[in-house]
Amino acid sequence: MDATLKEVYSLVLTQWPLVAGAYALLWTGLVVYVGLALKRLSELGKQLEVLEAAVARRGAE
Amino acid sequence: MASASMRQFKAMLRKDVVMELRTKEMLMSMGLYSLLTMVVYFVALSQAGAGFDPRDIAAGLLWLAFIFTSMLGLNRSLVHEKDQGCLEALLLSPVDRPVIYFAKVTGNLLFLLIVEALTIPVFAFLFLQGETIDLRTMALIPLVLVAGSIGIAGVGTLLATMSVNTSGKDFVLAMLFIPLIYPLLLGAVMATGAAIVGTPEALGVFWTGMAWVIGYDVIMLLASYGLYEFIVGA
Amino acid sequence: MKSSVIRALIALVVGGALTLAAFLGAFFWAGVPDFGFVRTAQQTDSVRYQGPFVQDVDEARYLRNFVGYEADITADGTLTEGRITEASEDGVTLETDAGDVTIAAADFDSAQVHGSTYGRPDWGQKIFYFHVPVAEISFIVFGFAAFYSIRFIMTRRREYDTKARVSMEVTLLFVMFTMATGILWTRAAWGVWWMWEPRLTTYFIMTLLVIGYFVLRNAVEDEERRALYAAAFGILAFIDAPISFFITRLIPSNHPVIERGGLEPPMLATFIIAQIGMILLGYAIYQLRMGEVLLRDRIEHAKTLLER
Amino acid sequence: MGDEPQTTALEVRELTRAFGVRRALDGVSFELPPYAFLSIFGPNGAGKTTLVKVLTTLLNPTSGNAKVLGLDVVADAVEMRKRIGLISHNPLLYPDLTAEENLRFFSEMYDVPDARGRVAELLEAVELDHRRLDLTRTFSRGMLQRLSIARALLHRPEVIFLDEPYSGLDPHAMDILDGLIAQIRHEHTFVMISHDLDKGLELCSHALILARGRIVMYEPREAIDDAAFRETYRSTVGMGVA
Repeated sequence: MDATLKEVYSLVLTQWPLVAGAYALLWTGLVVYVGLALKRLSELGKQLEVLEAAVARRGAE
Repeated sequence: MASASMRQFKAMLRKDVVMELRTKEMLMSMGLYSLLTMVVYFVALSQAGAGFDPRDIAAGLLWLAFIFTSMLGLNRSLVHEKDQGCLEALLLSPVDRPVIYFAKVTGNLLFLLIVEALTIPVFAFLFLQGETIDLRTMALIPLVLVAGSIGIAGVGTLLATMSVNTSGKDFVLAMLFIPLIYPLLLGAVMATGAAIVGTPEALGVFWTGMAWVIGYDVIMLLASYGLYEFIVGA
Repeated sequence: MKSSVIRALIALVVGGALTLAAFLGAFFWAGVPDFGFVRTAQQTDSVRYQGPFVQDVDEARYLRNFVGYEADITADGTLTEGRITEASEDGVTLETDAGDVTIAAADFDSAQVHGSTYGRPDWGQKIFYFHVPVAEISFIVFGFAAFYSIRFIMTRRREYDTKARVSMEVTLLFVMFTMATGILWTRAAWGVWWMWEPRLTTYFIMTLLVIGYFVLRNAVEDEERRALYAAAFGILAFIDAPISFFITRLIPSNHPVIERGGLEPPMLATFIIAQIGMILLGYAIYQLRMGEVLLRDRIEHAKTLLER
Repeated sequence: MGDEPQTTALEVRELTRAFGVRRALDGVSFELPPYAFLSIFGPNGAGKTTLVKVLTTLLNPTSGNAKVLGLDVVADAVEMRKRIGLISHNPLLYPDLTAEENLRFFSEMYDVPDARGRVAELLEAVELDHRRLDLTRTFSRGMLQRLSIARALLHRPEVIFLDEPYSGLDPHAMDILDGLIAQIRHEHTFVMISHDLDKGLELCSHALILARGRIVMYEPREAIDDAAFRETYRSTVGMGVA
């Protein structure tokens, strides 16, 4: 890149880490949050299955 | 009914004043606290250069002191009611809930104004000596003081009614109160600052600030009044 | 419970796809707007070339700013064309077809300088495609939280408290995203990380109000009282937020606003897709959290049944 | 209204107080004749306090209804408050007011006619005449409780609620409280929450055991077999918090 282009693109060169940072924060934030929520959901689902089976057994007795 | 409410309102207000005059708990703690803030201000400003004009930030410093002292007082005033379940006794009696709210707000407003009236001369004595001050525009300051304190007492009483029932009362009150009071604070500082500067152009700014403070008072007092009934009975 | 999870998953997939599309659109389809311009002496083969740059100069000393530019200089009534190689208080040296020519400042009449103008690409603007939709969602969900708070106060039904709480959680999440992307954008566009600027200040206040809501919830022991207090504060906070926004309008703001018709079609399309995608993602997150809360309730219920 | 003979002092129908799946009161129904003395027993968290709070208009029922002296606890709350009184284990008095000021303040709240005379009369009745100018902060637990009774009686309520009034009292103060209750026993309806089975049974004309928000037992005193009653009560305590 010659000096002229460097000058033209000087703004881009300083901004790109910030843009990347913003997108990285947003995407990791969303993915981690949703991932954790889904994980908790499946764990709770399993726990509920066990409990409801126990309740059904109790009812049958 | 209206006259009965009025009598109950007066009785509650008298009760608060009598108790305060007896213990001087709120006035003492708020007054001394505001004095202590002055010391902190002095330290904070001690490194400012010679070209520094204290009038520029006087309004902000004053309202800062008022906000923090008022939180102290609000907490105290509601703790009194809570201590031996007196609030429950009030709720058991045939009193309209808004009467309780307005009595508490008026009491808090009264004590707040007394402390503010004492703080301003002390502040002027400590920080504004030798500065030129226009006494005619300074005479407008009581207007901001009253309007601002109405908002502080109105919103603060509602929030303190909640915060006395929480763990970590003081912190919860601060956390709820300061962001909520921000618009009023901005308007009040603007108006007070304009009154201290005292140029003819500043007068326009003063009334803009006042308009904001009064608008905030009206909206937030109505909302607090509407919500108090639900809060106090919980 | 099941239905809310299914709705959440559908919204998650569709919203995720749209958001991804907008992400690709933002980088590969939508153009990069210019943020000011740069003047250069030479024309380089560049997509950001905006056109020739011509400036009339009437004092010799200004020519010092244009070393390397082509210039037509009139001195003592004669016109000289060439490239400025040297310029000082005393005079200017031009490189012409006929060799170097030096013109004294005393002889100088006027000059016309030629160069090229280039747009400076504003890459920071790429943050806008997601920053704005995220901020909008934070307001919308905050509104829902206030609405459910009012419903709760009116009906005293626990489900509304749950909805208000979950809405507030989503608000907090999106407020955090807005804050994070906003701070990075501020650094990109204004060169500072934070500025006490009206829009930023009021949004900061709103963040504090949302955090305050959860501080309040955590500090109250009794479940019903907690719900009531939280609802009351949620309503107050929602009334306060617009007041905060308007009061700072007394001070002019630096924060950019989109003007009507100010976006090129690819940019606008990308922005709208990002908006729809984000709204769906917000809805998905709300439903996911709702499903989780309902599951927890059922587990509690099953536990009490077993303990009886 | 107050002079008409009432057939029931309390009339509670399917009273439920719930928040989500948790039910503090779950379909409670009972009736209490006028001038009766109801003792409510039950383990912690059984819903006793909630029941009294609903009956004293401090909490609204989620469903069902309750009438005190024929007045609905929701619709006629203000009217009802004028005719009921509460003596709690908490004194409900301002520690920085004198005994007399406290009573005068509450007589303003209830709009008591001839407040001065009524306050003097009550202070004499609870034997606090000589301390009327002292701050209640300086009072002992027993004195506070006596003053609290005077406060509850200021407006001549017809139904008096007692929320564990004996807790934290020394034997002497208990005797005084017993004496005071005995004096007014026959002109008032009483509803008392108690942990003390002996005391509750001794005073009551009706007894009610509450567990997990439901009535386990509700009988007039004559119908109660003490041993069986104690057994039932003990079995509910094991049920713990609902």
